[in-house]
Amino acid sequence: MANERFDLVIKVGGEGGEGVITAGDFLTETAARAGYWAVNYKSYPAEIKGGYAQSTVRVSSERVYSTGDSFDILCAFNGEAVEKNMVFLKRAKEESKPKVLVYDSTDYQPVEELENVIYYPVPLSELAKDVMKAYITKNIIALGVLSELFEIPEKSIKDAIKAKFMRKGERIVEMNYKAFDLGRQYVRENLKKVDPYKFPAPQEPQDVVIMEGNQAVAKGSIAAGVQFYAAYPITPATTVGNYIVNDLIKRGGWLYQAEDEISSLGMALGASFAGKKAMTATSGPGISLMSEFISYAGITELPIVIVDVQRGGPGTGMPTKHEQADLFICAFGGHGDFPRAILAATTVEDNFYLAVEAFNLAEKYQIPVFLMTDGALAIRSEVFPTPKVEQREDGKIIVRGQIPYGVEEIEVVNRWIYNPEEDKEGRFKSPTGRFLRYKTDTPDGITPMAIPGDPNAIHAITGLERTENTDPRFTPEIRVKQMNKRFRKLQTLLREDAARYYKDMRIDSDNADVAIISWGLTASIAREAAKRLREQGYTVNEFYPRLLWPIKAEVFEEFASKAKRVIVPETNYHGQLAFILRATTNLKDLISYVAYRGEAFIPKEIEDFAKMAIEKDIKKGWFTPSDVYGTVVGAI
Amino acid sequence: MANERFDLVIKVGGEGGEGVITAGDFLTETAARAGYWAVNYKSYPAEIKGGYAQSTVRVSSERVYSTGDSFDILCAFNGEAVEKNMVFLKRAKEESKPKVLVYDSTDYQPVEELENVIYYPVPLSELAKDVMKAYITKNIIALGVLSELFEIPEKSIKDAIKAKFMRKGERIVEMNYKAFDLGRQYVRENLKKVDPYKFPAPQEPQDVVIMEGNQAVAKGSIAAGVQFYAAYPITPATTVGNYIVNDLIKRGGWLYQAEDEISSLGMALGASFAGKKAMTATSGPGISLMSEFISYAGITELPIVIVDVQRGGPGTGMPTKHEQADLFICAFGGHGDFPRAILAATTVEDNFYLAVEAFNLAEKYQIPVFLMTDGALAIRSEVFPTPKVEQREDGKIIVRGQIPYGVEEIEVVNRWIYNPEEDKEGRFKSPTGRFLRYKTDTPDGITPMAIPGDPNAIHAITGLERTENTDPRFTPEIRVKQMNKRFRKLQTLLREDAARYYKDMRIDSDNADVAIISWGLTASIAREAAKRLREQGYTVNEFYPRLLWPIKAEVFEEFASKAKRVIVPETNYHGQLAFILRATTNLKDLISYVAYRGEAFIPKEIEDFAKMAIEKDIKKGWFTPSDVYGTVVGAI
Amino acid sequence: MAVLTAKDYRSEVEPTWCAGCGDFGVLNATARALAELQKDPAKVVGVSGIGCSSRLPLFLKGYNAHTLHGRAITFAIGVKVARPDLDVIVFTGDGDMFSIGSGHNPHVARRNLDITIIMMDNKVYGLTKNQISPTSRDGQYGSLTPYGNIDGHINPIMYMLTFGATYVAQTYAGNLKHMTKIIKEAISHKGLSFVNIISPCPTFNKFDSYKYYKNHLIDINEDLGHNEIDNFNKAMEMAIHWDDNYRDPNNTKAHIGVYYKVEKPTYHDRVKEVQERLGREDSIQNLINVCKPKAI
Amino acid sequence: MAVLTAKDYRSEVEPTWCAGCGDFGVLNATARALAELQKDPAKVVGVSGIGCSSRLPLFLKGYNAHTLHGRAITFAIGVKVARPDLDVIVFTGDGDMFSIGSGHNPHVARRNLDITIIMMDNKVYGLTKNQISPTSRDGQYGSLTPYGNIDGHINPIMYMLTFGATYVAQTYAGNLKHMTKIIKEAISHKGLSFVNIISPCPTFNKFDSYKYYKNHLIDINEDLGHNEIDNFNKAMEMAIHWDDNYRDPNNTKAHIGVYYKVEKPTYHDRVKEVQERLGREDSIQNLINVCKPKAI
Ligand SMILES: Cc1ncc(C[n+]2csc(CCOP(=O)(O)OP(=O)(O)O)c2C)c(N)n1
Ligand SMILES: Cc1ncc(C[n+]2csc(CCOP(=O)(O)OP(=O)(O)O)c2C)c(N)n1
Ligand code: SF4
Ligand code: SF4
Ligand SMILES: [Mg+2]
Ligand SMILES: [Mg+2]
Repeated sequence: MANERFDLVIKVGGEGGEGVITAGDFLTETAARAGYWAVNYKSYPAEIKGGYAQSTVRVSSERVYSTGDSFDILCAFNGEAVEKNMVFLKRAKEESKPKVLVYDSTDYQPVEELENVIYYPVPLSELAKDVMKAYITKNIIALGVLSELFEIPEKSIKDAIKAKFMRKGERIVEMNYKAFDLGRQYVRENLKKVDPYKFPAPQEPQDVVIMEGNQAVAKGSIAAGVQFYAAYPITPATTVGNYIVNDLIKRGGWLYQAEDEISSLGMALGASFAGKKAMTATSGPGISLMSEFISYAGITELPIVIVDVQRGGPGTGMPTKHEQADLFICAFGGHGDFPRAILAATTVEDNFYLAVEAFNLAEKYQIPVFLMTDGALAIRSEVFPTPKVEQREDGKIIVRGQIPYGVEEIEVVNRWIYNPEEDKEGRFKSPTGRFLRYKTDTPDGITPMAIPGDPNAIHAITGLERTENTDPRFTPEIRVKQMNKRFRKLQTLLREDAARYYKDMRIDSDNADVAIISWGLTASIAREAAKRLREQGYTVNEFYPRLLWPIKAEVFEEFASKAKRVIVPETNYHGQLAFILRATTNLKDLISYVAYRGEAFIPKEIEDFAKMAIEKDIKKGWFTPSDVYGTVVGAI
Repeated sequence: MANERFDLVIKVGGEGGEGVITAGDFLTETAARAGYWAVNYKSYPAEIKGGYAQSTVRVSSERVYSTGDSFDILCAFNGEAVEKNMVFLKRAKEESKPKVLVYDSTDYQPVEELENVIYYPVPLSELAKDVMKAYITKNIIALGVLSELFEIPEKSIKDAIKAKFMRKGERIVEMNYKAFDLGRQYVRENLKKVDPYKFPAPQEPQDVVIMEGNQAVAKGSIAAGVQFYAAYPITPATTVGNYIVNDLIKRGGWLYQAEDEISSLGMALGASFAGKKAMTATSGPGISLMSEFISYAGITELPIVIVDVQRGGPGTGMPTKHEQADLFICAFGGHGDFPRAILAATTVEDNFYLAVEAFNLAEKYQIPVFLMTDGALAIRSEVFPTPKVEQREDGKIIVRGQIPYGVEEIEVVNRWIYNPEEDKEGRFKSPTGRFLRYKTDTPDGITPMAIPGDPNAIHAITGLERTENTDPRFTPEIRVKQMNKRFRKLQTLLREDAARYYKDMRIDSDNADVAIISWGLTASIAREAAKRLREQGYTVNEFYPRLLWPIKAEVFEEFASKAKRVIVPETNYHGQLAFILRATTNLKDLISYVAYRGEAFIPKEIEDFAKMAIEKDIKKGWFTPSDVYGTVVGAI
Repeated sequence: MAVLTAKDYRSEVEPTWCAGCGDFGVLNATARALAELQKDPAKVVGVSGIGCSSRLPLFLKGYNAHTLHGRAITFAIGVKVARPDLDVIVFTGDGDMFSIGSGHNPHVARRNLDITIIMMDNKVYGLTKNQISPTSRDGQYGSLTPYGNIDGHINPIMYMLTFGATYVAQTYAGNLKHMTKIIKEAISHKGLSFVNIISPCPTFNKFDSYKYYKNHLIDINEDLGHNEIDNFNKAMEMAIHWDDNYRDPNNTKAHIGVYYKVEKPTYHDRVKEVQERLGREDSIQNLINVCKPKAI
Repeated sequence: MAVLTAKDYRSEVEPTWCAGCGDFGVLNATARALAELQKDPAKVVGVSGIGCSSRLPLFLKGYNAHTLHGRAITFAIGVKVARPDLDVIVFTGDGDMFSIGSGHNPHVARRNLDITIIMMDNKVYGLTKNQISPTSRDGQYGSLTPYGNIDGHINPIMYMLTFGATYVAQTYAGNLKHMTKIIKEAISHKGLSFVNIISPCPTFNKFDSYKYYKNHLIDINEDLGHNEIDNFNKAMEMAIHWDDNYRDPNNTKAHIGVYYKVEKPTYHDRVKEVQERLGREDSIQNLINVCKPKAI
């Protein structure tokens, strides 16, 4: 049976602080230890302490990229968890498989028996308080319950528990083992299994890591060789800094907690000017504040990576909620015209590799590069194949692994530093010997940088328009040449690099029923919808670009030409990617399908809309899930 | 002969501080006093003191909107002024009319005699120093010279001189009269007129004003009832504040010089919340800094007017240069999705009326409204019919005049303030009596505001997503309703107000050779190009929208359908308006024609490109003047 | 109008703070102070930035504004200049006011705007879950500085004295009576008043606890005899003295009390003078007509 | 390396300042100071914001950066933290540093970063053509405040002392010798040094002229005997004393001299300690592998 396809979604919900999130993390690690894949979507309360929290863990024998439509098993730590998920439980009656509800029966009893729902009451709190005499073991008891009920491999969970508590000493490990056993025992003594769900036997574990989204950004940046990180805390970006700080120091770099976001970017640009790879991470409000310095980076041609862990906007918005509404500001914020690039991650794993790519683009083209991710990705964790970083003798660093957007490997790029030895003919020197930092006639628009300390290429930078040797000057000829130089870099990027970010494309048919273009977290959900549509006999083409600016029109145009209709699902109001595609390609008939409720799509919503579009022969327009269901669906 | 069409361009150039700009102002005022129209484009040196300055005054018997391609008469205060304009002087040989060069011969002598150029040497500095014993009279002497040479009505100039110096006393007026007469006398005694240019006899002066662009913004805002202006100096926006401060105080308001632009907008929003019409004016870098508060204004629905006097970007860019490259940041800057509106002025006169309109839109829809203008408009002055402001007994204020975009009158709008008398049924009260500031079910999305002091509608505002009664809340249902409410306001705006800003349209033919869509200062230049094309027998449709966001697609689509090709000239790199139109309408085949050299187009460049597009049957693409002329043309 | 009680100054919104958060005390004291002053809730405008502390105005009844991180003062100035008849109170936190917002403090103070600033100083970023703030102690843990704070701390009292605030005091969230008295004084003060409230964050700042402060508070007016509160130099000395103490964790004494109080013309006083000097123009048309060529 | 002279520290770019601008003097003094210290031009990084004064680094030879209005300090910190081997000097103006940039000053000072800040104080916004700045005098004309400044002025010396700068001095653009000495000291100082240079703007600020300063300068070290420059309280007193004078236009004496100088660990000293404490990890793979399920 080990080869049978296995796919199970377990949701754990309850009061923040009761170990709900930890329980989810244990399940994820257990999956990895048992040789399976997992993705774990966490949702923290908006309040500092308390409030509703949950963790949805999907465990599977194949790589999975979303947590699915809802869950098979709900482990509810309190009544609120049941209530919050009632909409899903009620839906069980329309579904082929039953839903299982494991709940803390200490203070809660379901009011009605729902059709096709199987109930397992367990007095979790009581067991924790009365038997274990340690309320904090509640989540471990619950794990024991789940393990016994669904045959989740005991050794794998226990190893996960041990790995976590080892540092705190043998006694603590033992106590948690005891709690776990108590849960198992309770099931054996009190419950009779009537549901069909079970974990298969453990397999030989693969070489995997488990990372959260922000952690993957941090690790990827370390692999890219970042040396300076400027931080100002903001939900949901803060933890990129939490995750990177120690690694960075151990790599000889430094994290500086700035007084605000304007400063963060200013400092990072200073470090970049001083010759180091530099970055900052923030969320929407921080991007707004950085706008002026972003524009400055554009004209001074300083390499910089800005991570935007998006949250619900506008204003202070919904800091703990998912949204993809910063594409506009990343592409068009900051005054004036200047070149920049935007990469966007669809999964945690992407975050790792795209962080490396973001530094590569920034250093190669000397432009601001945005790495866009979001609050849901930030705190979701995934099991994925361990990335391999080879540090060669010659200083080269090569990143390998199962890079999800289809490239073989990524060689870490370092900026082009002026070397007089390579410039014997003095191409980058003026007749009077001045360094031509901004020579305008290189074919790719790229010119060598120089860093403080080198007596051969002393120069100043300024945010004013300038001559090739960096003096402020506004004559039309110089201006036009410098603008052309700067934008030529983007043309080069489109020619030399864009293709690597456009490989995650699948063409079922030259005249497919539907094509999907999507980005960010939504892409990982659209992917599942596409799979289901395909299973239902539709031909579906898929395209998940990782590069969102600049846009290589031909690729999108050709892709779109092979389908009867193109849907662009994204979680913002304007349909921001579709907007950009309409402006930059010859495509008019794109269908924007948007949700702006602060939550990610579920696969079913995209699946259902695609079917509706096919049936009603929709070719263009702007739609929301309300157009499919007549009401706002909240998929919490 | 008074009915003959009269059109003359006089350029005065020289060292900043020599009265060049003042001379231009005198010529402008003289035109007004003599019953003619004028537009005066000034260009200040980039340096604080000194550097090259010039003033180009076009005087005409008809309303004119641009200063033309170059000049008929150049009055050069020094050799630099001749050199700077050499490209135009050299071009004389290809032109039908000669060019006239009046120059200060004290220290300068032209090296070569150019074909079709008429030279009038006058030792201006010598006369000022040796005869008048007052170097500062140089520009007045020059005016005497011009007056005598070109029959510029003596009384009109003398009146202008008197009006300016009156305050300084009779003696100063007399001295300047003497200088003026000296110039006239010198011509009579030393020069022989050989050119064809002359001013016609003065007419009965019309009821006109002369304003600079930033002054017009100031006056229009005063007419709209602004009560609070938050300022932080930045070229070229500062003088909006200079012009408004005294008027504002006299109208019971206040100008506050803030510590930075973040503060400016924060303060203005505070004043708006407190119940006053509020504004700020800045340029690109300031818009960047304001981005976060702009987004905040969007979610809190606070009325606010933000004037963006654009300058050359990105970064610090070219502060004293013309550019229209902030449309992207105004339309898409600030994080997240929120409603906003953008108005853009094509002339100084526009600035006046659109300032009123900007407040109207802000107050009616409770959104941030941008009034976009630019550095060239800021310091250009125009003679235009005096706007009339009627302050009615009932408090209503009606603005009339020859409103250039075709509306009859503008009634000043005040925000909808909650009045319990009008809400007997309690539509805007919750069951527990709380004020529903953000009720979601009004058909137009607009809900009444309330201002501090009213005990009936106490409420708080927050930048977080919120319930109808303003409590922070992130549930999907509330979120979606609130987003829909906010964006419904823009739908209302498109329905109820957009048309007023779309009237400046002219359809020559249902299948015109060429159509032009343009905005900002470029529109005023395109208008002249269109006229010339028409004179050459082409059919030309024209559309100069004043509202640039949101976009009412049908209007653009219908307009475009009536021409073989549509050119969108604008002075930025991306072709920002064309980009937005491609994204928001079904138009694909727009031709972007852009200049990004820090200077406005001249009419000829648009005229020549249109002819090229017609000849080569160009339908779409991105072009610059280099594509027409093979080289960067600087039209200084 | 009926006599209002503290309850009448509370809004319908329930605080979301952790149990034991010092900010509850500040909320109570503010409501009491407003009640004792019998302020009209419709004419009190509470303005805040972002942070746990900055949520406070949402729990008060009034035309309140929860603005952006660090920007409460800017918004408050707009309110006050537009409507001098309103009482404007800024509620802020140590991060909000002295990190991201630190550029605004000198400018509101030097102009002596008639605004009250109440800062809840928990010496940590609470809302973003434990980062050091400018008032954090040396060595204090922060999620971005897990090796312990090395940034040096600031002294808000000295800062506001230097900037020109005309009322400067410190109080403690655990002492409702003292807090209420100080907040009342601050609101009643004509000019820029600044109240720093030591407000424990039991969730993230374990050092600055109620237990700790039980043994470390001194009343500078009562216990140290600081009474010449209109003497700037003395106020500054007292502030420096606190700072010296603060730097030595074993000897730390935390001050409460009024450092400084002096009457000076407010910004509005000067504005009024200018407005009177310049006079009024009732006709908008006249203001436009000045752009016509002047009659000769 | 040959001995460098002041000329060797000047770039090819010619200043665009008005004739008589005080900033010429500052440029000369800086070049001289660098020459006297025989600094390597390739390792001196001048960073500025925007303003007439902020153009200065473009006229110096070095890896200089003309950044954004008010943001020089942020950029400078990035340079210094990334490359402690470089000498980093911020050139700024009264508006750049104390208006739009005022949020950054406390934070660079309290950390004692080893950076030198040279502010050209002309008490006006020069580049934008005459608006009042935070150091402008009462009643001073500004294009946005034509009725005369009513905003109150600030005392940069007091500010920087309060913020924790470890070297604080004032000098005058008309006194090349004093300026050169002070700039040299400031650059050589280990820690955050701040030099306020009174730098006349003959174009817009008619009051603060060379003529005026001819009769109003006092050397606090020589003339007033301020010698205990490591005593914070004395430095503060001296700063307050200047401020009191300043407020009285008839009695104004302008100070030059060193207010404060003290040696304290710099930010970099503390960073180095942390870096040593945490150790190094040469293998990137190891840092990734910690994300694998831990071996049991
Ligand atoms: C522009 C911006 N940056 C960052 C944040 C994230 N943020 C919210 S509160 C806060 C710190 C609050 O600290 P403090 O003012 O001390 O409030 P406390 O929570 O401790 O009461 C930060 C950094 C934000 N909301 N906006
Ligand atoms: C964000 C931004 N706001 C405003 C400006 C305009 N600006 C340029 S310099 C300046 C003031 C400079 O004053 P100061 O620092 O005293 O320099 P000074 O010219 O007097 O030497 C201002 C407001 C700008 N460049 N950027
Ligand atoms: S985190 Fe701290 S400051 Fe925030 S609510 Fe909890 S206790 Fe209060
Ligand atoms: S305006 Fe003033 S500060 Fe600027 S260059 Fe001229 S004299 Fe110097
Ligand atoms: Mg705090
Ligand atoms: Mg200055």
